Amino acid sequence: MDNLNSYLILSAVLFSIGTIGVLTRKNAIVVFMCIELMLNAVNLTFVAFSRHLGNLDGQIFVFFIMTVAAAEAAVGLAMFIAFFNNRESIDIDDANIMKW
Amino acid sequence: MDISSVFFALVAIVAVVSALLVVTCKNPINSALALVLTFFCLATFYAMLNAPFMAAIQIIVYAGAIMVLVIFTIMLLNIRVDENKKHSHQLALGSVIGIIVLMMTGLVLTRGKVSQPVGDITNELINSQGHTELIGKVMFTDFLLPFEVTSILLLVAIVGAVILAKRKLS
Amino acid sequence: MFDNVWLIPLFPLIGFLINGLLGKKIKNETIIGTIGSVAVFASFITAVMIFMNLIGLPANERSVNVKIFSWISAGNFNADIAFLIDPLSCLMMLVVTGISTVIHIYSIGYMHGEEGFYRFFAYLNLFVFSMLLLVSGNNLLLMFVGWEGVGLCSYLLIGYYFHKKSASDAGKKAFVMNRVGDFGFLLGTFTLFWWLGQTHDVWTIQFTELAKNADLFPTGGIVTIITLCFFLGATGKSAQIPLYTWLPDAMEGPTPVSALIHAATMVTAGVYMIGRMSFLFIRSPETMLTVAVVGACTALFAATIGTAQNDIKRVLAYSTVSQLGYMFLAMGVGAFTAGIFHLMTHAFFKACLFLGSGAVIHSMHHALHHVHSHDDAQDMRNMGGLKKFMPLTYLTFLTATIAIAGIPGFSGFFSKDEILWQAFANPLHGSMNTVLWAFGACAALLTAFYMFRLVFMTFHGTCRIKAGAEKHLHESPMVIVVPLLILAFFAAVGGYFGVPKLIGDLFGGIPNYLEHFLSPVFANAEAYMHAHTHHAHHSHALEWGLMGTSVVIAVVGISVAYMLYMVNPDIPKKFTSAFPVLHRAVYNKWYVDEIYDFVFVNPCKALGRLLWKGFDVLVVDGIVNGVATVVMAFGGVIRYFQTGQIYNYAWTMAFGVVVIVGYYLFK
Amino acid sequence: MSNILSVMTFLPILGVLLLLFIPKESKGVLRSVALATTLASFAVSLPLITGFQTNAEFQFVENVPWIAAGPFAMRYNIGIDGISLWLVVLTTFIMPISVLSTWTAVEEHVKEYMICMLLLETGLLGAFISLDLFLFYIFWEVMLIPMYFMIGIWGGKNRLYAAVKFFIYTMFGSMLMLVALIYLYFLGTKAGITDFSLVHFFDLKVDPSTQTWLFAAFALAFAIKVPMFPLHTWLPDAHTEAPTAGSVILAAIMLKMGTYGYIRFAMPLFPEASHQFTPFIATLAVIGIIYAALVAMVQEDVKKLVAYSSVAHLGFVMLGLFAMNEQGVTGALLQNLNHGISTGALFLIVGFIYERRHTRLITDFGGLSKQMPIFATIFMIVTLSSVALPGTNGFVGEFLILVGGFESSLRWWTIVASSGVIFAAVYMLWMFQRVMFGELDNPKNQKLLDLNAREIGLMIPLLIMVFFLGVYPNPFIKKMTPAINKIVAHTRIEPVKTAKAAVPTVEDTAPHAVPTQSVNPHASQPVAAPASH
Amino acid sequence: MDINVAQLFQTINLNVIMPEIILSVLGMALLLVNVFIPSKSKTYLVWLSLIGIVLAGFTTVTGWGSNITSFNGSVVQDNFAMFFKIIFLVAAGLAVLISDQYVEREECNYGELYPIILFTTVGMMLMASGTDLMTLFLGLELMSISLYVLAGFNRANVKSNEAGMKYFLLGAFSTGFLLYGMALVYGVTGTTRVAKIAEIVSGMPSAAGNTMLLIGMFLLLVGFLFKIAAAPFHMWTPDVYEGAPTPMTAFMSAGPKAAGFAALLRLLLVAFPALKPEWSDLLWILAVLTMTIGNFTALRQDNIKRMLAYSSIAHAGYALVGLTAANSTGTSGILFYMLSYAFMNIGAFAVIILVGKKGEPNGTVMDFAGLGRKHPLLAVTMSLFLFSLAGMPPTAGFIGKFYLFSGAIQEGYIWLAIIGVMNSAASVYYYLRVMVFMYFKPAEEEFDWVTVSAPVALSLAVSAAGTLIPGVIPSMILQYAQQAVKFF
Repeated sequence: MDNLNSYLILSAVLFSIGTIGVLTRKNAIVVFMCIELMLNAVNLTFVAFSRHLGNLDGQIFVFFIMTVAAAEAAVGLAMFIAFFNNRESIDIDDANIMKW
Repeated sequence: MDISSVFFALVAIVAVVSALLVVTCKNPINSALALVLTFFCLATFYAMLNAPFMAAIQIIVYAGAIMVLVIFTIMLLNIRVDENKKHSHQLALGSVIGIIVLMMTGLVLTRGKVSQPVGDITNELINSQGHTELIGKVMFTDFLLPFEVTSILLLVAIVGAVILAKRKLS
Repeated sequence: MFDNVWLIPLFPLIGFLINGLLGKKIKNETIIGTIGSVAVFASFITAVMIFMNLIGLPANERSVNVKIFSWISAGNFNADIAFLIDPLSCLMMLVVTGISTVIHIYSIGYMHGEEGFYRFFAYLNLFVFSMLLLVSGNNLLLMFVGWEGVGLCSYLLIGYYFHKKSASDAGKKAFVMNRVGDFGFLLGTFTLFWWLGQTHDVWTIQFTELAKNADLFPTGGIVTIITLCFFLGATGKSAQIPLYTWLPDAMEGPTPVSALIHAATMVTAGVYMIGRMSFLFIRSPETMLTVAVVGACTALFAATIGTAQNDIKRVLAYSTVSQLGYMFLAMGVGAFTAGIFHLMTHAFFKACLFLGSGAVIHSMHHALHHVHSHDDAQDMRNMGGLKKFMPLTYLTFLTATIAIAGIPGFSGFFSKDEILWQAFANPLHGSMNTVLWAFGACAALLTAFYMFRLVFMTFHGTCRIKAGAEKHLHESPMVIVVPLLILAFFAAVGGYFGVPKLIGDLFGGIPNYLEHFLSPVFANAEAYMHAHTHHAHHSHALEWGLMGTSVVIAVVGISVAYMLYMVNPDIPKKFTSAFPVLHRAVYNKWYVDEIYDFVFVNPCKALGRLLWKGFDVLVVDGIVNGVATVVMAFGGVIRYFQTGQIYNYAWTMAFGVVVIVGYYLFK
Repeated sequence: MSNILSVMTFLPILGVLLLLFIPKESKGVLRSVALATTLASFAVSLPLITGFQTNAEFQFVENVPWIAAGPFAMRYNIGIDGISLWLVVLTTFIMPISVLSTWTAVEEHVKEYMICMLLLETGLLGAFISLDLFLFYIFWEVMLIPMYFMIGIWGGKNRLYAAVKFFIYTMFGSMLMLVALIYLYFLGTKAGITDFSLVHFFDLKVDPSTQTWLFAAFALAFAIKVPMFPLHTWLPDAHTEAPTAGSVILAAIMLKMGTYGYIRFAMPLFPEASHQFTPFIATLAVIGIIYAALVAMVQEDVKKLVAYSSVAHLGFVMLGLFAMNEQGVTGALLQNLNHGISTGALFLIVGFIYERRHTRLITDFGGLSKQMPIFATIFMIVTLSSVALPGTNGFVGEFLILVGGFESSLRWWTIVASSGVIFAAVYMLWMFQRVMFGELDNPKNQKLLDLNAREIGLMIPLLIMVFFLGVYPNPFIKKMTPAINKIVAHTRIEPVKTAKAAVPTVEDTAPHAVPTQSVNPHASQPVAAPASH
Repeated sequence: MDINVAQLFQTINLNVIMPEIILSVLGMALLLVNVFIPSKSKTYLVWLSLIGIVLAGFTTVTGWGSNITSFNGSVVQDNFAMFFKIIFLVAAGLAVLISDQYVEREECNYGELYPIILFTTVGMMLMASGTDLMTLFLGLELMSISLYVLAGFNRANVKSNEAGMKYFLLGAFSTGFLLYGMALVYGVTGTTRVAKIAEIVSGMPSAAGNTMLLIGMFLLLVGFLFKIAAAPFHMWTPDVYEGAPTPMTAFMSAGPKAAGFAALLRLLLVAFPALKPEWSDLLWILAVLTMTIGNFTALRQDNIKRMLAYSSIAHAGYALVGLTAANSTGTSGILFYMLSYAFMNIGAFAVIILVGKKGEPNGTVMDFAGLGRKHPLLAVTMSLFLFSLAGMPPTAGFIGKFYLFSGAIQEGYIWLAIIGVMNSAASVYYYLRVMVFMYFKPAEEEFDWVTVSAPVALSLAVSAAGTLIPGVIPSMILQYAQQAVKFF
């Protein structure tokens, strides 16, 4: 089924772009957004599969992923704020007190 | 090449370009806006996949809630432009790994064997019963427990956000 | 009576325990000395009674094993604490206890006032105990106990003046050299035990059993190996080449010790052992030849050194080495009785000589002490003309000297002459006989020379002691003189136990008591010898001729000594200045000690140090610590992968994913 | 009393509990309680000697289930036979002496110190009486802990290095043994063995190539503990740094664990492999004897010297064990005891002078005989026992070992090893000379006090044993003999049939193996011959 | 497709998730209590939580032996799940006990801490009992999000912030892979139910040849391997452990690791046993890598929390050895080990908390200098934990390792076992190092008298007992572990 494959390829592309973002960006919030991008790519895969398979489990899964993403966003952003409060920055470069 | 394919291609291009923008924009706000655009594109795909409920919550939850939160945070923290200093090795290495991931995923998808349709959900059923209802039925029967767990998850997120973000009272 | 044989070693042991444990408390020298002497004397009496009982038995039954208890038994190895009473052990017991008694008494006087007087007597008793164990043990292992025990006592007594480094060095040297010999003894025991058991299923180390099975042994081959091992043991204990160097050094010990251990008893243990194992030694012509050659060489070699020594005890020490060489020569040519005979006579005259020298030294020391001189009390160059100060000592000393020089009528003559005759006439070594005899004769010449040199330098001529000291020279107390007299008496007449048949016949058939007495012990060896060698008949004329020759030799030696040291004392000096290298070499004992140091001692130390610092510390610990260091370094390196940067962590994760996914993809 | 072994082993634990409730200030009470405990343990162990039936069976056995989960079944299975009997008694005998030896030397943390001692005793005893492989391993490891602390806390200057080295060195070896142990167990389960009981594994036929590996793993662990050349370097360090009691226990008992391990486990479990490794191990043992002697000769520290002498002595023990005949093994086991007594006493002696002078350098001494005659006498006796003078204990063991070695295929090794008797005399006497003889010229030594009553008192039992074992070792040997015969018979490869059959298989399956006895065919032939079998 | 409500409720057996319910309800209640009782001291929350935990534990234990699925197959109550629940409860209980004194000292005494710990526990429990990818995922996320919060809990502390951020970003990143893997597995099998996946995979003619399935399975593993800190997904561990508040570190090291293993075990042994040849090779390599990296790096750490972090990586490696073996010995070993690890590691962290001073919660090894003299009992306890971590008998750590390595040997992974024990021997060094400081070195400065609050004392006692007793009589626990893994 061509259609499924195009969705899958597209999601793969998006997933990879998200990965690249995580690996290259320095702003924590942007990194977080890239992770969201990855999750969305996964969502697309799920939905595409769900449609292909003819059951709704994948879509339910997407629903939960979204919820989790929301929860992560709340906690993550709060964390960034806390970090910013202490360090006046949300560059992940600056999160380097602990090493070795 | 029928019209839906063309439409798919167009939206896909928009999605990819906007995703790339997310990664490349210097200004986090721009990244965020590009991400919102990507979300919209995905919502479009969900609709095309005959999953209107997913498309709706994609926009409501992601574009509406999460991205607003993100943008709010960016504004709150008053972050303007990303770093001036370049980290070429970081960029290079990250890109290389990302591209490898891409190629591999492609390979996986093309080599893999997807299961034959197993469920009884067809376009007709969705059209007749309604997507939301179908989703609801499955969610509150088969996946009741996960659904309930999400409530605690969100509670934790709330409490956590409160603890983490609260300023010290001094 | 025989069952009480254990009393013989027990008495000295008790003496040792009393003196050793309580001596410090007792303090009173007389009591200590009496305990020590009585203990040994009690042994002597017991030994005499045993002897009486033994000669009461028929000759072929004079071999009694007395088992006390089983000592070690593991598998087919069995060693008992058990004693063997036969003519040889009985004779040895008599000699040992007898001479010991005399020397103990002497020591009471000689050691008077020494610090650790009790210690001395304890050690001396312990020595007698060990020696008795050595000579009366009925198996190799018990003999070895005594063997090592006497070595220990020798060590302790040589190092008696332990605060003197030279003394403790000498003690250690004696012990270690003995150990080298013991190593041989052990190997011999092992080989013997193993071979006999393995090939003939006779698992024993008991002498009588071994002798009974003597015919199982082949000629040469394994027996040569076994006996050579034992002989190595003998060279260590009896100070033969190459292990003789400890004995002259052993003179660091008090003089009674030199007399008892390093002249009369312990050093003859090797001879005794060969006698005990004669049935085995005789079965290896190679070993017999080795024994004879080593004995002959030692006799001559030590004699040469003896000519150039100035220390009175050292001269006697080299003389002892030389005389021991004689005994080995005798053993080597199969004249076992002669060897034991010489052992006995030597015990008398050499003990007498040592004790006499002790009396001299004692006196000298006393005199020098009075004038606060640091001159060496043992150096003959400081003596001279002592005859008039200590006549009795002189007399006894002279008797013993005559005996050792081989003047007819004195004990040494009989035994030495017997050895020389046997060396010449015994068919065992064929053409080597003449050479052996020649060596022996030369040694005899030198013996006569240096012994009389000693007498002349010490007792004759002018008194060279530091001015003012001579008035302090005086005869020793009776407790010292009486033992001298006893020993001198035996030195004079001891030879009549073993008068050669030739002379015996001349005087109306005086029997050779000793030969008769010992013959059961050596019967096996004799029989073998007779069976395996062509017994050439030598004429009586030849025997008389050789006897005459040896007398002449002795006289020549004495005359030369008289010429050089009495008539014209300048000649030795001229001689030394004419041949400085030779003299220095002889004076320094042919540099044998130095060679040993160079070849064995120093390399061992260097090797030890090398192995320790080089191998242990550098290599083994180096590897151990090196591994630790490498691991730590590795840890130190990989911890720097942990950069603290989130994107690095993310890369690593992604990289891991990529590698693993790649692996599954392209597998 | 059927559980006499348990009582003996765990009595010290009781003592520990008691000690916990005693305030640490009352040092005298602490010491007394510890001493009383060890003495009680000794007293409990005495009936073992009298009650021991002279046969090859394990006696005083207690065997109850302990762990049963999954494929494993471990049992609390303890008992002794002639091999372990004397080691057990040696342990209980040495412990009170060790406790007494540091009566005054240890002033700090007395409580902890005594607790360590008591724990150590339990560990040691437990290892000797375990008949369950797993139980053995537990005790084997447990004993490291208190010893580690003893070295580390109460040790000398370089104690840190020594303690850690000791611990990790030993741990390293025993870890591989653990792997082998588990592997062996699973081999056993395939053959129907259902628990870790040692006796079950004796009859397990392991194929030779597997044996090679298993034996190697066991042997490594034990070799480190023995210690065999070249794995001995932890020992001098540990000994030098440990407090007196630590050294005594280490030398007298803990090292025995290695040799005991060989005879109890490695050899009977893997007879073919033992034969295969014999030349290799014998070579190391002999190298150890000579090497350690040479190195000991040039040591500057008395304790280090004694430590190296231990290496040499245990080389003899190893040689005796691998002679694999009755004399050799008897000698080795006897030498185990002897070494425990002699070297234990030597370390005590070193402790005495260290306590007085706080130095162990040989050059700091000299002429002590004059100042300390009693000490000198005792020292001399112990030294002589250490150089195996006949009449002392050392001789009997060493002699039997050499006899056994000579009768076995290890003849040439034994000849070389015999030269060790010379070296032993050299280094021991030289050390004795330098410490005790000569002028008393160091002013610090001139005020030394001779041994006090306590010190003499704790040496006397050892001295008695020195002579008793030297003069009348047969009672000891007799109790051992049946067990030794059994093990020797078990370990021996049957003369005619398997000797021929085994050699090719060994070579086929294990080409990497060290030279087998085929190297020395004429030597191995007679060994198997004795008609007694 | 009508819903028969009665039928629906028949599939729901609330007993199955009773412990989760108890903890959740208690958590919510505590949130409210915390709001309405304005007490400065929050110790009462500790005891309340503890009551709940004990109650939950009790309900768990009573179900022992049952095997009930509920919620239409998305969750199960079996011995395996229950054993792990006990582990989580132990970890949670101990974490709760040691928190109070710490947060008070560090002035971050927010009452929300305890509910979050309880919610984390709920998440972990779902990971152990979930039989649906969604349940597993949500359990994982519930646990993770709570842990992110806990890591960054001391919000005024820079290190805590940093730890939280690192954990969050990397955790979310790994979630991405996890989800992608789930998606692929879903695509290949058409279901998210573990049992069904197993059925389909084992029915596939060439499951090993289906790259998508393989990769899906592997990416699925990544998410859990991340949680158990297996190399190369371990990088976050040292930083997060170091930065997080110490009680949270303790909790994090014991609970989530166990939860990760619970999920891994269920997935690998229930869902993908057919692919064992594929994943066992991978785990072999990962186990070696994990052990080696963890141990070798730990050798060079001065910071004690960081050292224990590396050590916890190493311990994950040991447990992976058991997972590689995948037989009952190895898996029961994992169960036993995780329980023991909870006791010994949290115990060790408890001592670290006591030794640490206010404001400098990151003690170095040197801070322990002289502890043996000043606080012998504390030092002995610490030594016990360290010996157990090092795998010395007679502690639980030894028995655990014994079973893990035995499992590997039983399956023929001799070299893996050898590498394992060698690592174990190397690890002794750094554990000993702490003891070296405690006992062999004098304190550099005057040592303050350590105050030990009642909860901490209790936790120490429990940990010590839990470390020592199973070491002496292990079958007490091992037999339950055996029963728990029987169904694999």
